[in-house]
Amino acid sequence: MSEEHAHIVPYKTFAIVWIGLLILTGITITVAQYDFGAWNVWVALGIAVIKSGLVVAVFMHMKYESRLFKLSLFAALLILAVFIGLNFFDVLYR
Amino acid sequence: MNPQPLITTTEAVDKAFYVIFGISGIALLGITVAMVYLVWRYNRKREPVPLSQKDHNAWLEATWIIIPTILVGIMFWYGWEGYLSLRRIPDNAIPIQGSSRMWSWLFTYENGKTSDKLYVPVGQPVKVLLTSEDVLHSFYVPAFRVKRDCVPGMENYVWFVAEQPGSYDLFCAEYCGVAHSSMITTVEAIPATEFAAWLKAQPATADAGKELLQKHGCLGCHSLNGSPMVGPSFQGIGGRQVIVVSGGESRTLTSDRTYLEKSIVDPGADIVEGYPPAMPPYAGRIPEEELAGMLDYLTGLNAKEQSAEVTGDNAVSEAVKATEEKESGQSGQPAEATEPVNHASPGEDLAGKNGCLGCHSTDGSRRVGPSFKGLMGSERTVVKDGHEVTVTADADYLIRAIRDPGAEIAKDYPPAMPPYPGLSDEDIKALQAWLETLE
Amino acid sequence: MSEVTATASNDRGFFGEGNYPGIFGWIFSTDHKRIGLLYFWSVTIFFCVGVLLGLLLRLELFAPGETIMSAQSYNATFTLHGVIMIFLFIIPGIPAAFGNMIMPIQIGARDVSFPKLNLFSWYLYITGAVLAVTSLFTGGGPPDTGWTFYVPFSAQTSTNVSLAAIAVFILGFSSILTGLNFVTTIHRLRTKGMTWMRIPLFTWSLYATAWIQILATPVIGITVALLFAERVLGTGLFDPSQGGDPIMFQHLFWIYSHPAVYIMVLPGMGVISDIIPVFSRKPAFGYKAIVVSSIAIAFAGSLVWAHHMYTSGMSDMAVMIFSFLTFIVAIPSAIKVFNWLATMYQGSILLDPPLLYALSFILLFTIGGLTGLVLGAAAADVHVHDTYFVVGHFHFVMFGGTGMAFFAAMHYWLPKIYGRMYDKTVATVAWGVIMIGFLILYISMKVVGMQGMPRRYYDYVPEFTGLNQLATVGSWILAVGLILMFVNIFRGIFKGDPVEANPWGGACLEWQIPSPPPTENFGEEDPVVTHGPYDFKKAGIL
Amino acid sequence: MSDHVHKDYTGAKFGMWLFLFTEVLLFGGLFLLYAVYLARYPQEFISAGKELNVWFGGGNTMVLLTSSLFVAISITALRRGAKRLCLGLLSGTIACAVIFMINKYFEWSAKIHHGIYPGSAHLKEMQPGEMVFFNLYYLTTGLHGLHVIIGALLLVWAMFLIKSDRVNADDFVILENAGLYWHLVDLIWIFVFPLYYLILH
Ligand code: HEA
Ligand code: HEA
Ligand code: HEC
Ligand code: CUA
Ligand SMILES: [Cu+2]
Repeated sequence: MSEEHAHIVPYKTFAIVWIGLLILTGITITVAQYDFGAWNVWVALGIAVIKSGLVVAVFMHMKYESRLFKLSLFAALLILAVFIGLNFFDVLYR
Repeated sequence: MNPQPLITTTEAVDKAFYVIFGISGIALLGITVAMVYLVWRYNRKREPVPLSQKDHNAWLEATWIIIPTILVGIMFWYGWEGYLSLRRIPDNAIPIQGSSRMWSWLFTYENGKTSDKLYVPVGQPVKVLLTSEDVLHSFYVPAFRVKRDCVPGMENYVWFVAEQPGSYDLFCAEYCGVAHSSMITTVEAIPATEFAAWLKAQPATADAGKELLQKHGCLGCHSLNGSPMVGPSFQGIGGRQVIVVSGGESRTLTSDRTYLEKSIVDPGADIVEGYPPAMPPYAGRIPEEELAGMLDYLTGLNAKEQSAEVTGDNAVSEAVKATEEKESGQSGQPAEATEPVNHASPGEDLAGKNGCLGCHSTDGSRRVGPSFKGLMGSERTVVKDGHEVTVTADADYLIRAIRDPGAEIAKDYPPAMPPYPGLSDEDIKALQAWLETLE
Repeated sequence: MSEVTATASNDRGFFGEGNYPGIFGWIFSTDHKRIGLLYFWSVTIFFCVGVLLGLLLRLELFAPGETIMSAQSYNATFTLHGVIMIFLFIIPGIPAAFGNMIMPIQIGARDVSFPKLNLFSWYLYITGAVLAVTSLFTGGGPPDTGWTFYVPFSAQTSTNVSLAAIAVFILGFSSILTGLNFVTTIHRLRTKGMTWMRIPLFTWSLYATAWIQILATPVIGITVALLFAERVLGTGLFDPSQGGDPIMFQHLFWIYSHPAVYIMVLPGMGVISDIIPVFSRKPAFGYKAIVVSSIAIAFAGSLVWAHHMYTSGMSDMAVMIFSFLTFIVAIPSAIKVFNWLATMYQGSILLDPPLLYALSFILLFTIGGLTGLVLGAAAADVHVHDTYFVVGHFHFVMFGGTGMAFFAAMHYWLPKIYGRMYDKTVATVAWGVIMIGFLILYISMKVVGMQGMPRRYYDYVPEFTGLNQLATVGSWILAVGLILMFVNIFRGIFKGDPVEANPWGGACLEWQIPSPPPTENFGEEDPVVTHGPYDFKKAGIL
Repeated sequence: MSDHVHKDYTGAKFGMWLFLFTEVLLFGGLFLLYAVYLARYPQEFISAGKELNVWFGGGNTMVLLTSSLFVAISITALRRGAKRLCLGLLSGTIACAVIFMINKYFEWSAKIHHGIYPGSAHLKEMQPGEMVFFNLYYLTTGLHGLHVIIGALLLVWAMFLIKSDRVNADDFVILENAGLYWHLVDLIWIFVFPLYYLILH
C-alpha cells in the first residue's frame, strides 16, 4: 500500500483546472460563431481535446499514474482512431 | 477510357486463383511433409532424449518472416490486379438495369424491355447496374466469377462478357430471407443477332409510342416498370382505377383514353392522390398525331400483361414465355388484338408490384405464405402470442396482416412476411377489393 | 479463511468443501478453478447443441429440395448454429474455461484480480445464453438473419431479432469482463520471479486476446444496440430511406467480428504453444517471436475488418487497403506455425493425445489460414464470397483450429484439474475418426464453394448434389469420432486412474502442484519462479 | 477468497480504467457514425444542428464540469479526513446530475413537441441528412443520459459506504473508481457538446 497513496492533489489545482475548463468552454462557444469552413470541426475538436486532456490528466489523476496506465490509454485511443480513420478509405472514395 | 477488355472477368479472377492456390499448395505440402517427418524422425522411441535444447536462431527466424512476406505480397498483387479488371468497364459494354427484390430479379434493357432472365449477346461485354428495392441481395454468376451486392439506396455494377452461348446460373448470394435460395435465375447468352431480334420484339404496342414518351421526357418522371418516380408509373395505366383529387375532392376514375388525354394536356385538373402537382401542361406542345400515338401506347399498357413480366415467379414466367413466343411468331401485332382488354384491378397491380405474388399464389397452391385464393372472408387459424386463435379474414384482418405480419402468424406458416409500411390505407383497400374477387 | 488452507491437504483438492453446501459451493464460488469448470461445462453443453444443429443442417442439405425441414426452419437453424458456436462456444471456450482454470496458476497467483467479477461474468454468460434460447420461442419466433444480422433484413424481419440482439450485448459484456480481469491479473498478480519473459505462452496468448476483448467487444455492443434501436425506435441510422447507409452496419459489425476471430484463435494457438514443447521435451523455439506475433495479430487483426465486404459496394480504395492489410496479418500466423515445427526439430516427441490434437490444429489451421488468403485476395474473394468456400474456410480455422485446440486442452489439462486420466488408446482412435470425418466434410464444402454454391442456401441446383452428400456423410463420421472422444474423456475424468502432479512432464507452475490443485493453488508461501516456462533441464524433467 | 491478500489498489484502479476504455469504444461507434455521416451530409448537418439550442448544451456543459470538480475534490477531502465535506461535495455532484437530467428533459421535450423524434412524421419529411443527424443526436444523448444516471447511482452507493466508514481515508478506491466513471461521463459530453451543438453554426 504505497505507490497509490502518494499524491493528494490539492483543492487549488482542481479549482484552477476547473476555471480553465470553463474558459475553454467559453472559447469554443465564441469561436463557433466564426466560420472557418472545413476547419470548424477541427477547431472545435482541438479545443475538446485540450479540455479532455485536462480532465484526464488532473481530475482523473492520469498525470500521477504509472506508465502502464498511460500506455494503455494511448492504445485505446489509437485503436479508436484507427477504427474511425480506416472507414474513411471507404466513405471518402465511394 | 477503357477500350476493349484485354481479358474476360473469368480469366482475370482465375489468374489470381492459380497464383494463390499454387503458392498455398506448396506451402501446405512443405508444412505437412515437415510435420510428418519430424514426428517420425524424432519420435521418443527413436530419440529418448532430445538432441538439443536450442530455442532460437535469428537467421532462420528472419528467413521465415521475410519469405512469407514476399509471398503474400505477390498474392495481394494478383488479387488486386484481377479485381481492377472486374471494376474497369469496357467502353462498348451494353448497359442493363438489374433490379432485385425479395425474391426475384428484373432486368430492364436499353429500350425499356424487361425480363426476369438476363439475356445477353455472346461476345459483347455487358454492364449490369444493380439496385435493390428492399434488402441486400447479391448478383452472382459463378461462370463469369462476378458478384456484387444489390444495396437499397445505392447503385452498384458488374460487367462481364459471355464468350460462349448457353444458359448460366445466376444466384442471389447475399442472404435475404426465407426464399433466398430460390432467388435463382439464369443468364441466357445468345448470339448477337438473335439478341438484337429478341430485344426488338416488343410486347404489345411497340416502340413508336415509347419513343414518343422518351422524346417528350415523360420517362424522366414516370417509369414503365411499376416503380413510382416523381409521377405514377405507366405500368398498367391503361384502364386502371385511379384515385384523383380534383379541387380538393377525391374521386375514383377509370383511366381511359379521355382521362389520359386530359392528364397530358391539362395535368393540373385531376391530381393523382399521393403525388405532387408537379407535371407541366403539354397543351399545344405535342403535335396532334404524336399525342394520338402516345395515347395508343398508354391505353395498351394494361396491368395484366405487365405485372406478369414484373413478378418473377413460376406461373408468371410461364406467361412471359408465352408472350415471347407469341411475339417471335407474330411480332408487331398488338396484344389487345389477341387478348381481352385489361381486367386487371389496381389491387392486382399492387400485389405484383410489391412482390406479394412471390409468396402468395392466386390458385390455391401453397407457397411461402397461404394462397390468396378464397382468403377473404374465410376463417383463419392464427398463432397470436403463442396461442392459436381463429379469426375471420375481414378488412381489419387484412390491415393487421400487412401492417404487422409478425403479430398473428397463419398456422403452419413461417413468420416470414415483411411488414409493408409503404402501403397506404387506400392501397390496402384496393388489395382487398381484388382479393375478394379471388373465389 | 483458515478452513481453506485445511482443504489444501485434502486429496480432492479444490473439489473439497466449498464455501457453501452442494451446488451452491459452485454457483456462488469465486474460486477461479470452479468458475473455469462452470464455464467448461456450460460451453461444452452449448457446443453439443451447436454441433447437433450442424448435423441437422447437413441432413437438410443431403438432397435438393425439402429434406427434413422447411426453409424458414433451416434459416433459423443456421442462425442459431452460428450464434451458439460463435458467442456461446468458441469465444468464451478457451479463455473463459481453460484460461480461468489454468492462467492464474501459471503465473503463480492464488486467484484472478477480481474474483467476484469473474463469477458475475459467468452469470452474464448464462443470462445471455438464456435470452438467446428464449428468443427462439417468443416474439416472432427464432431469428432468421444469420449470425451476421445484416440490415436491412434484420431490421425488417418479424422474427425475434431484438431479443437476440440483447443477448449478444450481454454476452459481449461478459466477454469484456473476462478480458479486463485477465489483463489486470497478468499485470498485477504475477508471483516473484515471474518476469514477462518467463510467462508461459498460453498466458501470453490470453493477454493478447484480453486486449482485443476489451477494445473490440464494445463495438459489437453498440452495433447490436443500434440494431435494437432501429427495430424498436425506428432510428433508421442504417435505413437508406432515412438517409442511413446499410454498409455502415457492416463496417461496425466487422470492426468487432473480425478481431473476434482472433479472440477465437489466439488462445488456441497459446494451447498449442504450451503443448508442443512439453511433448517434444524442447523449449518453445522462438519464444519471443511467438509473444510478439500474438501481440501483432491482436493489433494488426484490428485493421482488416472490411475484407468481409469486398463485394458490398464499398469503395475500391478500401478494397485495396483492406486486402493489403489482410495479407500483413497472415505473417505473424505463419511465424507461429514455423516456430512450432522448429520446436519439434531435434526433440524427443511423444505422440500422446494432446500432441495429436495439437498437430491436427497445425494442419487444419494451416489449410484454413491458406484458404483465408484466397479470400483475402480481392479478385478471388469476389468469386467465392458468400459461398461454401467461405463456410469451408471458417470451419477449418474455427473447428479445425480453435475446436481442435479446445480438445487438445481438454486432453492436456483436464487430467490435471480432475486428477484422473482417460484411456489414451481410445482417445487416439477417436482422433483418427475425427480427422477423417473432418476432412471429408469440409473439403467437400470448399470444392462445392469453388463451383459456386452460395451459402445459407436451403435448396440447391442439382449439379451440387454429389459433393453435398459427401459432406453429409463426412459429418456422420465426424459425429462418431466426437462422441467417442467425449465419452472417453468424461469416463476418464470421473472414473479413470488417478494421476500424479505432472503426468506429461511439463515445466510450468501448474505441474508443480498436486492434481487436482488445492483451493488456494499454492501452500502458505507464494511460489518463486527461477526459470523459464519450458526449461526442462532446470525443472528436473531432463 | 482473496480477502487475506492485501488489497491491490493499483489493480482495482487499472481494472476501472480498462472498463472506461470499453465505454469510450462503445461511444466510439456513435462517433464513428457521426464522422461518416458528417462527411456525407455536411450541409444537412449544419441546417439540422441549428435546431439545437446552444444554451441548453452549454449550460449542461458547465453543470457537468462543475460536478466533475466536486467529485475530484471530494476524493482529496476524504483522504484529508474531511468526511462531511466529502459527502457534501458528492451530494453536490448528484444535484448536478439531477440538474443535467432536468435540463435534458426540457430539451428533449421541446424537440419532441416540435415533432422531431425518431420515426416521427415531421422527421420523415426532412432531408435524409437531417434525419440522420437527429437520430444520431437522440441516440448519443440518450446513451449519455443513461450513463449520467448510472454514474450518479454509483456515487450514491459510494456515499453510503463513506457514511458507514467502509470507504475511508485509507480505503477509498471505490470512491475513486466511481469518480473515474463520473469523469468519463463528463469527458464524453466534452465531445458531444461541440459536435452536436456548436460546429454547425
Ligand atoms: C478462428 C477464426 C478465424 C481465423 C483465425 C481466420 C483467419 C483468417 N481469415 Fe477468416 N473468417 C472467419 C474466421 C477466421 N478467419 C469466419 C468465421 C469468417 C466468415 C464470417 C461470416 O461471413 O460468417 C471468415 C471469413 C473470412 C473472409 C471473408 C470471406 C468472405 O466472406 O468473402 C476473409 C477474407 O479476407 C478471411 C481471411 C482470413 C485470413 C487472411 C486469415 C488469417 O489470419 C490466416 C493466417 C494463417 C495462415 C496464412 C496459415 C499459416 C501460415 C503458414 C502455413 C505459412 C505459409 C503462409 C504463407 C505463404 C503466407 N476470413
Ligand atoms: C466453432 C464453430 C463451429 C463448429 C464447431 C461448427 C460445426 C459444424 N458446422 Fe457450422 N457454422 C459455424 C460455426 C461452427 N460450425 C458458423 C459461425 C456458421 C455460420 C452461420 C451463419 O451463416 O450465420 C456455420 C455454418 C454452417 C453451415 C452453413 C449453413 C449455410 O450457410 O447454409 C453448415 C452447413 O453444412 C454447417 C455445418 C456444420 C457441421 C456439419 C458441423 C460439424 O462439425 C458438426 C459435426 C459434429 C457432430 C454432429 C458432433 C456430434 C457429437 C455430439 C452431438 C456430441 C455428443 C456429446 C456427448 C456424448 C457429451 N455450419
Ligand atoms: C416474404 C414473402 C411475402 C411477401 C412479399 C408478402 N407476403 Fe403476405 N404473407 C407471407 C407469409 C409467410 C404469410 C403468412 C404469415 C403471416 O400470417 O404473417 C403472409 C400472410 C399474408 C396475409 C394473411 C393471409 C392469411 O392466410 O391469413 C395477407 C392478407 C397477406 N399476407 C397479404 C400480402 C400482401 C398484400 C402483400 C404485398 C403487399 C404480401 N402479403 C407480401 C409472405 C409474404
Ligand atoms: Cu436475394 Cu438472397
Ligand atoms: Cu475477417
